[in-house]
Amino acid sequence: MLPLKCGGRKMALYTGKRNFKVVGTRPPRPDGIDKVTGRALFGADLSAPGMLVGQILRSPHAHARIKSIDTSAAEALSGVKSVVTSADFDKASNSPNQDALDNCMARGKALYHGHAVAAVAATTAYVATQALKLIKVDYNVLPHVIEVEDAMMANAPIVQGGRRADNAPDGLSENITHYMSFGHGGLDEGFAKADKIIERTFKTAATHQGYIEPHACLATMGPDGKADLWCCTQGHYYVRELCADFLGMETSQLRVTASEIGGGFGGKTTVFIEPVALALSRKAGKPVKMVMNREEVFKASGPTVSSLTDVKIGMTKDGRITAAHAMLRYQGGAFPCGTIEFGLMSAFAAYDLDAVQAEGFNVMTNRPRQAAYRAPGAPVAIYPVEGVIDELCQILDLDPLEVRLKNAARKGTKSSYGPTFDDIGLVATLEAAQKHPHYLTPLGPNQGRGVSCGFWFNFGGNTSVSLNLNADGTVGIVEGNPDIGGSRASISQMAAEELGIPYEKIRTVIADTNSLGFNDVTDGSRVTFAVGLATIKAAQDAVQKMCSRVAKLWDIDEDAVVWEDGYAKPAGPNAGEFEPMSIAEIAAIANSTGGPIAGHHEVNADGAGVSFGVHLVDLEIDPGTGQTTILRYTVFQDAGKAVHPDYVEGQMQGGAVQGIGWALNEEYIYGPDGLLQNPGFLDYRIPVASDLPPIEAVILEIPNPGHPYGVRGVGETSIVPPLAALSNGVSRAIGHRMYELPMSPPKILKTIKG
Amino acid sequence: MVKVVVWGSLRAATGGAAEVNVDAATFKEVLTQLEQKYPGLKPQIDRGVSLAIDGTIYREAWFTPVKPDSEVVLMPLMVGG
Amino acid sequence: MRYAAPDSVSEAIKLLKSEPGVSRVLAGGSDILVQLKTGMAAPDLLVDIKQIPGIYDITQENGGYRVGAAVSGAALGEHAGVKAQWPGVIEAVELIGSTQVQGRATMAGNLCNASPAADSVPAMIAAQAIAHIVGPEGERDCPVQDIPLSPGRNSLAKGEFITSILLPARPENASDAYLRFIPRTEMDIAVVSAGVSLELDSSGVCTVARIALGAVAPTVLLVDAAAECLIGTKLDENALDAMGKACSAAANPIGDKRGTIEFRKDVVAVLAKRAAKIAQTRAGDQS
Amino acid sequence: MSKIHVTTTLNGDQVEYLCEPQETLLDILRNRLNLTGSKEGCGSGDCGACSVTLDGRLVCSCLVLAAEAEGREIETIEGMADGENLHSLQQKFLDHAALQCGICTPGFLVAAKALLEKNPDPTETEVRFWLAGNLCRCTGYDKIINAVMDAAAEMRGA
Repeated sequence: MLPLKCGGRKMALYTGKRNFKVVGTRPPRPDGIDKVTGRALFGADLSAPGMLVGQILRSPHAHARIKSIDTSAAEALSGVKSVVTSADFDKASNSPNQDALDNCMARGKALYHGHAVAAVAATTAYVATQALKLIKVDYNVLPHVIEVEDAMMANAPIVQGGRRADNAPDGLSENITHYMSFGHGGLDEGFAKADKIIERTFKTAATHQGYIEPHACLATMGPDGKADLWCCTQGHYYVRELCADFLGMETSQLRVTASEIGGGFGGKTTVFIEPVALALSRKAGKPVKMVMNREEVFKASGPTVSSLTDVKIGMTKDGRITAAHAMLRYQGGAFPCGTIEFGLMSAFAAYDLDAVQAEGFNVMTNRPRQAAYRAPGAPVAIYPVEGVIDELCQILDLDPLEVRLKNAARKGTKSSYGPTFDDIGLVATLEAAQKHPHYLTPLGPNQGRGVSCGFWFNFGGNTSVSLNLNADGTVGIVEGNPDIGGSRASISQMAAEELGIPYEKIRTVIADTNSLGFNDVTDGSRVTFAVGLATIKAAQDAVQKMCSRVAKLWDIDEDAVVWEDGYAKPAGPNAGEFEPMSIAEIAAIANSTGGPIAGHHEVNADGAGVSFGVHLVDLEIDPGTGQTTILRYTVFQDAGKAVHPDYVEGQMQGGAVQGIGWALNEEYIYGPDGLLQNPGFLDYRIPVASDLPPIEAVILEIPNPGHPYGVRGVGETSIVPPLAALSNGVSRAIGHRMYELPMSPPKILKTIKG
Repeated sequence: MVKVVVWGSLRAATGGAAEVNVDAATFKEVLTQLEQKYPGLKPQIDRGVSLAIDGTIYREAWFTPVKPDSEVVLMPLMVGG
Repeated sequence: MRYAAPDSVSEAIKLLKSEPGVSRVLAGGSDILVQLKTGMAAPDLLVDIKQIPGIYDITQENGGYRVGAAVSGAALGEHAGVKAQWPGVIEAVELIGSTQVQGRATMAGNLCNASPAADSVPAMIAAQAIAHIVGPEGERDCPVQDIPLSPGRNSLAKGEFITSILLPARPENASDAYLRFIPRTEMDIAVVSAGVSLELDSSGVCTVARIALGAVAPTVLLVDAAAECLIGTKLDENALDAMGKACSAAANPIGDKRGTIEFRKDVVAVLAKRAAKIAQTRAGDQS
Repeated sequence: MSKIHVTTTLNGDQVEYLCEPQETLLDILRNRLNLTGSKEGCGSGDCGACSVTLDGRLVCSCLVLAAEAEGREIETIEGMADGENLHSLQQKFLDHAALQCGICTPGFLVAAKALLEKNPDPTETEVRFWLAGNLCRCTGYDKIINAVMDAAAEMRGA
């Protein structure tokens, strides 16, 4: 590693190739043994003495005014200790928080099938279930609206009044909460230059993140207003903010501890049951545990937007895109939802375009409130764009990768959402795909090959890290982002790298909200980037302190001590002759040289660096049944520096399979009554092991200039390309284009039969 | 003066201009100036915005310097994911 | 709810008969436990029949096999004799649920649950399987197709339950096959299914055919018109096409979240033809 | 509602508990016996996170009544390692990074162990179909399959 100068350094951003010792290796994860032996404690795994069981009563209607709620019979039932409704919560301090609260507990109106209406805490689950049956809710059932195109119509049932976007066009429903557009250049001139222009309409269904662990929490609140909350979440600081707001508490009085988290994918970035458990606990004066069942998970948490999108693209005979336009319509459930912004900004991000516009609406419907899902908004925006490009390639008889390369965004491209790209990896991923044996393998009958690009922004954000030097020279790292896919390993690796000590000498833990400064939610593929960056800086802070102690010991200038491979050394011959001191030696005498040594860093990190991916799929369609068999799948992704390549590959593979599910079978199915028909794993069909071939992951390391090790977020981009890759593959296999997801067998068979 | 690019649907607030000039040397000054010169932008700025400065997206970094020749692009606040 | 695990048939019948409220029989539990959890079923008494002697047995009987009511799919699939004689029934039973569900689910339970999409039922009907029923009025044998009445309802009287199912003997040159369509490769309920049982003569001409279709009507359909298309043929393309058309014509499915009417009518023909070919090959391989 | 007394063998040890008729084996494992390694992902036998073996047969413990365990032998994830020595499958899951969040991991391990006891030399396709009742949403299954194949090879060699 490069020797670090210890005095007054500024954070160096990426400075070119370096020889990593720990970063880039594949050590075992620190939580591994606990997770293979069943010891790891997830949301539902903690219990407290005297604990009650909390359960929620949910709306049987898609849309209904709540005229009254009579909880007296439930309260009278033996074993029931508290009952709460929306009346038991404070008004939230701002509009987004109020939406989160109203989603946790309906206020005045039930806005979707499964919307929480009341909750009980009782001595056993059996009593709680009986108590729910005794709560009498008098509903006035209202007309409902489910599909985005219906909800936009002027005469549509109004989901929530007063939420209409200021700039929504006249003649459309009050359900429109956002209208936005992005882009540059003259579309008319652009389309005039095209040899071929096509415009197509695409539809996608709402999907669910499908984490295997249902939402779960254990809340304890005493009469003194102090509370503790244990829960599975991607962001316990945000849980604290929301719960404190809804319960009228000061933040310091609520300590939130994040359990091990059994998957989130964006769906555990807000609250559902946590404030309810706290309110029940406050009223009952006892700990309350709440665990959603799977039906509740589907009905009341998570889903993505569904969409209806028109895309128009003009292309020259040789494959240059001359102009591109998209009109996106998203519904994100019964509350305003900003996911449309990401969709609009990402739709054309992969391409270098002179004339481009993406405009779109978000519309409210009587569905559950949308929650983020891996690259929120991007998969359903990029799917239609990649579909139209692929269809143009077929019409113009052009190679789909060639065309994408010809139009690919690269360093210096003015992106479709505004900024000019720095170093990005799209061209590298496309070239890697072109050269890969997968792309050159011949196809058999009823088989098709699909290609798609994908993109995600990646976030940085607020991050705090403490790095504590122990007396034996080992290091404890305290960070505040729930580890959703191996981040404790990669954080430990980066600390080991920076300190120059073995990985095994470090243990990284996730702190509760009282034990460390604020951290943003684990989202936007930010953790390895931002927590990694803060960890490196915390390590540098500790190194500086260690060097300073050594300088005092040697009685030389602080600047004359350098840090190399875990040792403090004299900077050069002029600094004097001293035996290098190891971290363990420095730690052993820390109490005598000034006290404990710890490094810290707090930052709102920027410079995350965008990420691109290209997916290739070979598939075969059974012409008799319309069933799709995936034969081969390869993911190419620009990962920046891969800190722990196993987990980078895991993100690429896992995202790809979620995208495959989205493309083929997953969907929220509603009946004409507005009720969700498939709230379970049986009929919400996520991919199973036998549905899939091996997923090959090809990591390309195009360093992110904004991170000292060149790290980029890798978690989200991989869910984006499968939607179009599969759609394009199926379309090529059957000789007819598909314009709707999921491509369930009945739809494919119908398309085959014309 | 710094040139700031605003996205399509905000141009109603800038008299149709895709680019506006403000007298600013930092992230915060850009926003303050935008609000003052184009009050129609204030609701969006209050809801939250990011600024892409020379290709890097900054979410809330008030003191980030902006040079006269910087490429500055107004973007929605990047949250959730 | 009360739970009882009697150790004799007579005790089980007595419990079931004397229960004034709703009673249900528990074998593998893969349906009833889900129904309990969702509130779809709320019996007052659950009678676990798995302590009854012989209930786990598979025995040879007159050249066929008698399969106890508590024999799980996994256990049945391990029985080489049944598998050789009735490969279609075995493959149908093995398609019920996951490996985990296979550890518990039974043919008898699959039958009594009376779902039109039950995997083992078309294969059993094609196989002319006979259920052995015990009850307050004594014992009786009943063809399996007479047990499901409509989705979720069966013909067993109060106090009755199945103790075993007989898969009868087969002549030479006879075999069966079962295919179902699901959107994934596992873990789904059949969208459409077809069980085909064939007997061939020494020259390969079909002499007996039974074709049973699942998930295309309120109960499994045994389609004689389809079978007739195969009898007297060597299952040439024309015969298979005619059989497929007869299946589509007989199918009277609903459209729901699992599949459209059009899809079910189309695919049932495809599956019946494919299953018939497999059964033919298996029967031919025996000679 | 009177409780039922059950005596059973759990991970080799005799265990007694009282259960209510509607309680599942999973409820008892998690809430009464404090063995929270078996997870409840769906409660309907569709995810496999609660996999255990009952008299050697792989089952979903959410689809077994606690009362049914009388006189049976139950093995859970907690009984898989021999003291501080991990089972080959557990070690291979770590070596191959076959887990991300880890919630499905106990179920996969119990199911994979049952497979290798029945079939020590499965093909990749056999592994994929055997494990189709275990849902994983993080990994795309790739590394899980590799880990099981590698463990099978190691166990055959050992």
